[in-house]
Amino acid sequence: MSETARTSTADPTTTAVIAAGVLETEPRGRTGWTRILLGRDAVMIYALIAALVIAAISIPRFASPVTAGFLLLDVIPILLIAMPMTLVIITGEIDLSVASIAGLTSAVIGVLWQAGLDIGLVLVIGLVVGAVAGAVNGFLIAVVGLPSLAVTIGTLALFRGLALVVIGDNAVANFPPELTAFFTSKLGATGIPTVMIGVALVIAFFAILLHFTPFGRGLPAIGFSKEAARFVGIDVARAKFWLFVGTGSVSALAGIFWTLRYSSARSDNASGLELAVIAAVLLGGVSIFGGRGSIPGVVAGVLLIGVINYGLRLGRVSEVILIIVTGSLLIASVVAPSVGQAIGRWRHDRRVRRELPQATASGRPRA
Amino acid sequence: MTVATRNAPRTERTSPLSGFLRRREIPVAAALIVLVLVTYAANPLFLSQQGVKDLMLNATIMIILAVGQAMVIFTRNVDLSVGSILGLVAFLTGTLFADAPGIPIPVVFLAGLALGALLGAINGLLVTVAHVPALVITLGTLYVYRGINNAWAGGTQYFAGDRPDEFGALAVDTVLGFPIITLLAIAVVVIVGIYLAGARSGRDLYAIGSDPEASRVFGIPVARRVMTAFVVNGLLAGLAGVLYAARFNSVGATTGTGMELDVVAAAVVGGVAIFGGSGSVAGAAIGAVLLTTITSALTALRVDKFWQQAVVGILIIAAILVDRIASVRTARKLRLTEARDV
Amino acid sequence: AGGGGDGGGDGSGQDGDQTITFIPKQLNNPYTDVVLGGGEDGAESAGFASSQVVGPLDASASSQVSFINAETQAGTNVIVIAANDPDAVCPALEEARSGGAKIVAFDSDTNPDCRDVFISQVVAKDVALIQVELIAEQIGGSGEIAILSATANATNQNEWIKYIEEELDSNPDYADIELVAKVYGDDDDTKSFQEAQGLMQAHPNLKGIISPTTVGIAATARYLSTSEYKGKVALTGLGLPNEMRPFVKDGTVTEFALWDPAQLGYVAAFAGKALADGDITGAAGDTFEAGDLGEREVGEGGVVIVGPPTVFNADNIDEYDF
Amino acid sequence: MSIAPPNAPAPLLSLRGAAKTFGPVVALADGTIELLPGEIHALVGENGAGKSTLVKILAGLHHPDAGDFLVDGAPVAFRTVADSKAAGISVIYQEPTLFPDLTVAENIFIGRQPRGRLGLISRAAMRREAMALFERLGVPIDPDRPAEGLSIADQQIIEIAKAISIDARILIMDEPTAALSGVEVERLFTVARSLRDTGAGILFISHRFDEIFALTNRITVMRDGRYIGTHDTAAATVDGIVREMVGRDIDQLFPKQDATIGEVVLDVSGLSRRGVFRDVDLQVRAGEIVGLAGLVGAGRTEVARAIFGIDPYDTGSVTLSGARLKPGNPQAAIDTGIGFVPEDRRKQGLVMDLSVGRNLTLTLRNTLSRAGIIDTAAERRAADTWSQRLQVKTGSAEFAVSTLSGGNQQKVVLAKWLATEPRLLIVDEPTRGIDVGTKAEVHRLISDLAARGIAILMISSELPEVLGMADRVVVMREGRVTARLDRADATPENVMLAATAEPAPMLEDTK
Ligand SMILES: Nc1ncnc2c1ncn2[C@@H]1O[C@H](COP(=O)(O)OP(=O)(O)OP(=O)(O)O)[C@@H](O)[C@H]1O
Ligand SMILES: Nc1ncnc2c1ncn2[C@@H]1O[C@H](COP(=O)(O)OP(=O)(O)OP(=O)(O)O)[C@@H](O)[C@H]1O
Ligand SMILES: [Mg+2]
Ligand SMILES: [Mg+2]
Repeated sequence: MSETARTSTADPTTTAVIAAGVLETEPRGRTGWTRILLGRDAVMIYALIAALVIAAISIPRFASPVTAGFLLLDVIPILLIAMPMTLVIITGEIDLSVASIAGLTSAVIGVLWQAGLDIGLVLVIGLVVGAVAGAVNGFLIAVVGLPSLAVTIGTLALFRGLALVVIGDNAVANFPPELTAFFTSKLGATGIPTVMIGVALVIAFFAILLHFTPFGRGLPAIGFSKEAARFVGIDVARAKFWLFVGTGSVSALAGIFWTLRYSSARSDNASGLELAVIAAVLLGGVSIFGGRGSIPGVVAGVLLIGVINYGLRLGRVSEVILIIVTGSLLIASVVAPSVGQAIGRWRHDRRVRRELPQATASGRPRA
Repeated sequence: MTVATRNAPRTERTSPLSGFLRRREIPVAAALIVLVLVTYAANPLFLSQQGVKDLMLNATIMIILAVGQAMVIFTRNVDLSVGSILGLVAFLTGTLFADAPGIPIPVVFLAGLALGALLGAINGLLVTVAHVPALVITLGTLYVYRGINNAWAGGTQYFAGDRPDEFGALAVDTVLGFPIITLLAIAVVVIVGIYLAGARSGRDLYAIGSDPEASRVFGIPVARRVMTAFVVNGLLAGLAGVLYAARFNSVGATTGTGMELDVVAAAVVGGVAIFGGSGSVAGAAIGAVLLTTITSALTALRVDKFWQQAVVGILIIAAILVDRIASVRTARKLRLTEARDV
Repeated sequence: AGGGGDGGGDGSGQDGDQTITFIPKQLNNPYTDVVLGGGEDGAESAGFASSQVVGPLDASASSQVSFINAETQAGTNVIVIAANDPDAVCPALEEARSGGAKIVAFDSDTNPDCRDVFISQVVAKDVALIQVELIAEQIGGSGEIAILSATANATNQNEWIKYIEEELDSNPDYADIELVAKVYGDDDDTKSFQEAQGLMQAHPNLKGIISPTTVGIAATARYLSTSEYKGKVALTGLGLPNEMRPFVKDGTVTEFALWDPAQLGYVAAFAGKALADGDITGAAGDTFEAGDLGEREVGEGGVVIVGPPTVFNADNIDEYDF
Repeated sequence: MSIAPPNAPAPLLSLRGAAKTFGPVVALADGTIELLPGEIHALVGENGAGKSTLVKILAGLHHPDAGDFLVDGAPVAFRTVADSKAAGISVIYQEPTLFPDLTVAENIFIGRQPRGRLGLISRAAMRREAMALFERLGVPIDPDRPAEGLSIADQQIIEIAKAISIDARILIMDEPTAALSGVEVERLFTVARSLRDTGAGILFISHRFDEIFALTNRITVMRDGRYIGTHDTAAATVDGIVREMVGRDIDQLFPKQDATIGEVVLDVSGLSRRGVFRDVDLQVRAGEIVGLAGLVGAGRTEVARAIFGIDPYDTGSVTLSGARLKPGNPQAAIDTGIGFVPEDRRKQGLVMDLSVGRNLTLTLRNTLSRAGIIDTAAERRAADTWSQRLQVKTGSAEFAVSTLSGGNQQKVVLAKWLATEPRLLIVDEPTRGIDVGTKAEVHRLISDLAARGIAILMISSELPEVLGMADRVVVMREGRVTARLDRADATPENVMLAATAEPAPMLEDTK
């Protein structure tokens, strides 16, 4: 065979720099420990620690066990619901009805308790109500195939409406004092609420489920590509169904906590909590498009918001500032990485340009 | 080898009527008509002159917001900050009338539109320049704008009495039976509708929502179009804010709180696909009318007040279901009559 | 609940170093602002070292709790609160008390067990009666009426409504008046506006509306003034003069009532001071000096009454500015 | 120094020494190409050689890190795709980029829809023009249907219609024929030649040498991101080009090994799905490779999806080694020992945003766990083992699989199924868009598997591949099996006849 012509524009320097198809001087993708220490989750944890330190130094009385108690009691509902919500968002769905489910649960246990049922039975029925509500979402989303954002806007209204139907304009407050006292009790002198033990169990359950089980391995795959997930045998519909049952059940837990902590069962309990939960989850590094996210990051995100909230309140900074800070933090948490990426890209381009010979100085008018 | 194995394309066109019936707005519009008729049968006052006027007035602001929101959703984005934008603009309107007595009404409108567009542009910039998901950004600006509104307004509220009568009259006077602000909303639907269906840049919005990556590869100026959608949405939220001030009694720190999900619900009920690419502003507008009418209808039907919200929820879900059934039908038809052996 | 103790210890006791914090139902509400204005005045006159206003932006049941918690930890001596939910705030208030703080409820009471005194606008029954009286007069003593309230759970609203219903049932003067509906505008302008509309449609023979909430009465007035029902359907209730002025002038509303909200805050501050100084304990019969407003007495159940409601109409409305 | 023949007209486009890096990956080290008016220029190279990257630079989608780029002799630096379009460059990308919600006609004309009254888009004119284009390409596609649900072949045809509708002076086609059948390829070539004759320059990328030699005037070879050389097609040979592409002599292309055929592993009988396929009977034995041939759209993929449980079926049964398979349950199919390499690796074969490692172990997630908890160390080991065994070229197992070239992606798909040690492996178009070197490797792998006693069902639109690899060939047409041929009887003529016309009497039924 004949070669009509042959050119080689590659000069020796270029060849040297990019010998094995890989830039020698370029930092490789992070692996192993650096990946963990510099990852998104780690940054959230550093931010949390920084916020704690700053608050402890600048706000008198912040550094005390009392803070731990009040702060944790405040964030528990968000922390609880954020766990299954993380999994749901990782599969690319969303559940806006969580606060309404908590409200419905609260209403149901209020009415049943007033009707004279045994408190244990009442709480179990409350949980079942949450699970059933979640199953309704799950059925519509996973089985019928409706978009979750739309469905749960509907059930947000529906479940809150049902709460009103159940309890109307009444409020039930006379829960057993031992029980309500238990929900605000602390673990010895640590200031940590006793119920945190249960919450920690819930967190551990979802962390293991997401990060160390076959089921959890499938979730990011579903979030990135439902179709490809199906081709490796993941039952997408079933996984989603159970996740919504999960958010329903945990929302019911949050509803129970809410009712007993404030010893007040009302139809409007926990209203508006859905956006707070989602904000915390997104701040914790979960991608709203699905696929990416982790439980440690989300826990750090929830606590960060909690610390800032409580710190500012203790410092008597106005609520107005607080919501501006929360909003800005949320924006910053997603904008910062993309700014970081842009800087990285720019530095990479500059390095490459320095290393690769620019063939003609004049010939490349940048339009 | 020949193409003999393939049938010739079917020459008959799908009839205009069946094409019309397949449109996604139809089930919602039908639901709206049924709702109105049933309510009317039970309570003739529902369609009295005042009743009809009230229905239109109730829907007006939601229609304008839903049209803007639909534009953003077409591009596979969402704007949750509209309620906060509306609140800020409404308060601006109140402030202008209070602090600059005698200010011409058109100037107030322009100022409101400008502030709305500015706030929309901030959303758009963050979304397009920083390449971050709109849901997160606008959830953030929802809080920030609301915070600014609170900081600015404090406990101040402006009441109907602080505004010139001609301004309030916009929400009272009618032309051909239509309140003036409702006519404005209809004009918005028509103009935006024509733009989206008939202008190249309008069609681009659907393409972007349909497949953002492909749009980039194809050379559609994605950032510019998405930016446009956000700015227009902000502008319309601004318009809604000014009209809110004309129609309602007071504007203050909390005006427009909690509206965002209702607006998204209206668009979705009207057949706007939440993941972009399909739907129409007419559909979104009908969705808005349906949702605002449900509340009035239930009151007119004397449905127990505690049931009202639950019924609204059921209707939202029913609307999505109906829409879904319709689109599954079309999809099945497409599958059975595959493109090339139509 | 031992945690609150170490917070409260250092601030209390020394006179002249006392702090007071007001926690309204919701910030940035015009009515609340007037109340708080009076409160801050009162706090200064009563001799508090500093006074604060903290509170949620939304009036939900439990949102006040974390503010109470923060105040407990900050060692505030007197917490003045308008409860969004009488029971939800209780555990937190108990904790604050065990840390040494004195609790004054005002505007909307908490569960009596968890506060020291409650500063009430007026006698609840008086408020109810004056509204029935006004509406009966305006509709000529017979016909259908409706109530447009705030939220379905609001304590004070529900108490007034209860008295209104009792009075309509028991007083033969009102035998021809029929209460046909109770609706809730959730103290939201838009919602109240639409509820007002709905009332007209659902009850074509409606002659009058009572709206015992400032947001509700203003929204309803605005609706009536722009609709064909103006002048045909009577409206009364509790409203702010500044907000209602145009509707009184244009004839939509003839008369409505309210107490002076500033006095409420003012008295609450003095009650707090008296409690903190140990002058009173909140028991019935205790008396304290409330600055310019003179001596007040704690009544049954620890309730302090501020004063009678004022009736506003076209003749006197311009004399008030709140 | 010029690569153009003497007396040649001035080049339409010339790129020299272009480089492009993604992080540490050098996609292109020396991209060089020259396109003359009136020529069809082939660009060949192994998977990952940098062809698509070069195309994306020409299209203005990537900005080169270095190099000269001239259009009509003037230096240019495109910032966006719009710039390259304005310069008369039209590109068909390797992966179709259609908008599923828009109609076919709108997909073709998006951004430059014909306008009518008041400057508004005229749908009638748009439909007319689309019909005319399809007429020209000889394919009847309804211009009013949405692009959603179109087969890959139809999508590719719409891409082609889109590109030629622009009347571009420079047409770049990145593997346009990968999803097309013979008829459609022929049509495409006719159109390409007529464009060339009007003076346009066409850059054509393909892994199929028959097409390259039938269509092009010159061939440029790339390897490892570098320009190797340019040849006149008339003077070039397949062997010579291949040697330049891979830098070595390659093994036999269809290395069919003898295997002992054992028991029936897969037994499909009477499988039907309304409107898709009817009465499909199929058997695959241990160690046997059964080729499923037919034209694009014959329903082969549909049958495979039904067997694996992705799609439901109406009647019939699927049995694996005597055990009846639950319909519509892929996990059950995997558990009983079926592996499935789907035809669309980007959407079905891989989770593109997930790392190489996670993709590899996704099929193993159940087997790698003890008491419900995944053994992460074993997971990492499995990922390393299998990516090494199939020689997947990647910087790290933690990189997203989307950063790999097409061929390497396909290797990951194969690896993740081989890792499950299946009894039956269904491979759908296993070498679509894969270079010769990798192709031979894939073939060797498949052949190895059969030799180890695994039953293989291979769907392929490439006749030589089917004939070269299969022990038996089953031919489908319009959803029905029209012939079953033993290796000896499977001639190109017999297969094509069964695929396109009524079953001829001479075709014997081997069942
Ligand atoms: N966006 C990207 N990020 C990282 N690496 C990339 C990216 N795009 C391409 N590459 C790498 O660049 C190299 C060249 O890829 P390219 O797609 O150009 O190959 P190709 O010649 O078109 O191969 P094929 O024949 O398989 O399509 C590959 O090694 C690929 O992994
Ligand atoms: N995406 C799709 N949606 C709906 N129906 C489809 C789709 N793709 C194909 N079909 C239907 O299935 C039939 C078989 O098509 P398919 O492309 O699967 O055949 P194939 O023989 O596997 O061809 P290929 O070589 O493309 O894999 C088509 O005639 C069509 O009716
Ligand atoms: Mg390629
Ligand atoms: Mg196929």
